Amino acid sequence: VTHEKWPLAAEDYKRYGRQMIVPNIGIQGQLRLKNASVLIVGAGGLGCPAAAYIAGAGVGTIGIVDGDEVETSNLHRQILHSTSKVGMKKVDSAILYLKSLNPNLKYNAHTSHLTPENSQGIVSQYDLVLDCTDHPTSRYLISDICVLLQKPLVSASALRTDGQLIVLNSPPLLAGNEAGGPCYRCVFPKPPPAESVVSCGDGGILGPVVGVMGVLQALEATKLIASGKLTSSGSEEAKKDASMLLFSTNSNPPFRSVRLRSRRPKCFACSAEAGLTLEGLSSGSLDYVLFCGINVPVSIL
Amino acid sequence: VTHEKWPLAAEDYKRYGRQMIVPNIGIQGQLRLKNASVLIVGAGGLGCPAAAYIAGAGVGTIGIVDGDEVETSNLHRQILHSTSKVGMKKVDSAILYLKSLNPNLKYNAHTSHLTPENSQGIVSQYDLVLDCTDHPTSRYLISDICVLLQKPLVSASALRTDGQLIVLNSPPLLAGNEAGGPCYRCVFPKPPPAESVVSCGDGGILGPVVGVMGVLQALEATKLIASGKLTSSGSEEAKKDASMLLFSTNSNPPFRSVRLRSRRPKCFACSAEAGLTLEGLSSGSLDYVLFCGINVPVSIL
Amino acid sequence: MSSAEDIPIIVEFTGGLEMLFADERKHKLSVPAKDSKGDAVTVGWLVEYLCDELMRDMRKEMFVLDGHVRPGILVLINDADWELEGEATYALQPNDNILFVSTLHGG
Amino acid sequence: MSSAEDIPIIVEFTGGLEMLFADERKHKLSVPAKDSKGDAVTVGWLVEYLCDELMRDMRKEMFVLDGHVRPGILVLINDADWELEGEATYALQPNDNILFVSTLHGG
Ligand SMILES: [Zn+2]
Ligand SMILES: [Zn+2]
Repeated sequence: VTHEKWPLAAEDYKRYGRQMIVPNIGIQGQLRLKNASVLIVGAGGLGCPAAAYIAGAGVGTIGIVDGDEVETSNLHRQILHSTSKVGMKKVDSAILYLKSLNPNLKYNAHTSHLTPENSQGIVSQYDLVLDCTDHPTSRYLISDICVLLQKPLVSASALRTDGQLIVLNSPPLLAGNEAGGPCYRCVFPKPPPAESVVSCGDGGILGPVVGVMGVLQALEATKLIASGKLTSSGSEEAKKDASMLLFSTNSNPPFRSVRLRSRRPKCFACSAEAGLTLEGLSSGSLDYVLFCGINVPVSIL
Repeated sequence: VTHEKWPLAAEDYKRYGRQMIVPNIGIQGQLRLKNASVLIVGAGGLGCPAAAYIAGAGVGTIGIVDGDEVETSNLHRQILHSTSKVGMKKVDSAILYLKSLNPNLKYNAHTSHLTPENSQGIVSQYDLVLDCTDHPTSRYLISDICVLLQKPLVSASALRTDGQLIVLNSPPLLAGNEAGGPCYRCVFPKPPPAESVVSCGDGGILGPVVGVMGVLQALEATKLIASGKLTSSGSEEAKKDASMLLFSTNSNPPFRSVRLRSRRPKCFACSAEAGLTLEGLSSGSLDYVLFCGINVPVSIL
Repeated sequence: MSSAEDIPIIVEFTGGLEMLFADERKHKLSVPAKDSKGDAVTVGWLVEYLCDELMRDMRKEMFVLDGHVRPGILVLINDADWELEGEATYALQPNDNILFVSTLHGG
Repeated sequence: MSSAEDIPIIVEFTGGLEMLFADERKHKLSVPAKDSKGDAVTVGWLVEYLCDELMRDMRKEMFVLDGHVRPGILVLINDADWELEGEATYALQPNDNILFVSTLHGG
């Protein structure tokens, strides 16, 4: 909380005025957004819309991690990139767009993929992480480092006509504290068989389907930050079960919220019996590729 | 249906490949998208994301109608514009962005607001209309012209933390045919009292809330076009009740689908007893401003 | 069972209408099964009841106008437009969900 | 009522799992109230039943591995994680909704 009379710049009142008058945001919420830092892992179909709305909302520091380059086949759904940027690093392309939308924020480019070795150095710089990646290996890695560094995690995924969204490790309490939110391993203790894993490249994806999920990630991030629930001290509410939002374009109703378990008593990452350590993770003793099996989809599921 | 061996350009297979392999799209769906034309009325918080994903998906002709200019207070949610475009016509700004995302489409700029006088000339050029506007007067006008010209209408709205989405006049059968989808007047025969109408400017809006609704409009449009249901002949399925999607960020569950009525037997626009005609509408004998009352919000609802 | 029995229902407000009801979106209510004349209570009865008993806001006209739910408010009975269910004459059943939605116009 | 009575349930598949079940997302089923031993049927029983009776696809291992629902599939009983409800031992009730969701990884 700042005690200045005009804690925001004059332009900020104009730029963010329409969201500051929304109940639950206000000046307090806008200041929290300004002082917050968000890491977006993946600048693809989820990361593009998520980044646009997070920058629009005025989150002070935005980091983006991705090692890939823009391809023509991305453009139907990865709307921050453009035809003239094919071949450019996705992170650089995305930041060019974001700067033109909102030049008043700090943007950090992380132009290689997240790995067990670099994840601590990168994730420790941020308050909140968005998992916008597209493989189980990265999903377990991101969840693990978020548990170790006590960062809440907004995770989404999409394939074909379906999408899923879940807020993990929120509140981000120390491993062993049962009042913390469940992690990815609590919900999915074992990885799926490698032959059941299909990427958007192989299975296809409708642009607006992954787009909706990415925008919803931005919304969850905005709500967590503006309400002061980023840290454990900010989340004083009664413990709620985690929930997952399911979206199926062709189902009726298309959206469905389901209730998930809380932290798993024997979770490898977040329980009192956790075998996960920063040292183990960064030394590479956790082989996420081996854990998840080989990555050669031989099946359509 | 085309009978050429390679009905799409070589680049199209690359650009749209990820959506063409989605079940229900395929080459057939992609060709329908290519041959379709969509009119987006309003280049604001709904129209921006809707236009991005519709252009990404490869809809052959995209028209945008808006008389406004970009303001700094738009940028937190109107993500196609950018800081350097403040003062530019929103339509021109949006089309600049869309051309850089997908240069292979035809874009039409309609740089004044839709009026009873110009609506027939504009709407008649398109197959499908998206209502991305922000006032009851335009919502009744757009619905009326869509009924008269037999165009399906994907209508969305948002305010503060809530959003609503409804597909109207689908299938777009002639007035009096009860198998047609309901129009806006079937659902809302009387306009709300003027003092109950609040704009996003006055009531505030979270960017990702209106963003989600706009992306969902693009999804409904893509589905309608790709499935061949744009015209009455394409919609041979059993008549279903219309439904409305409600979104409330702070409700649990946040999304809810509700079942609406079918065409209203005495609807002023779409029933056998309709008093609405193209001549009446374009001559200005329907005063939408008078119908909806004065536009001076004196209340917060 | 006696005619004085109450029936539990859920009443919800969204689209901004919740502001008229102490900013609460979801209200678990218990209403009498019969009205003062001994007839089963209807949604029409409920609207009056909400206006008189639940609403503290003075702007009644933002909810009811000329004796009817004001234009621009959709009433949903168990997620279906009340016009599909008999409108105001629908007799309340135990555990019914009655949702009032104010139409939004922003974009 | 006789122990041979059937109970109606709804079984749904999403996230791509529907492809294993004739591309149908929603199945209205009628299952026996008791298994061959006379015990109330459970979700565990249902999984086997679906594999044997409903699934025409040969890739059983995409649904069941080593006698359990394969990793990467969430089972929801009336929209709650089955781990909150006793997992495979949960006894089916009339009108239960059992949802199988394959986790997605794309982005
Ligand atoms: Zn855990
Ligand atoms: Zn009508």
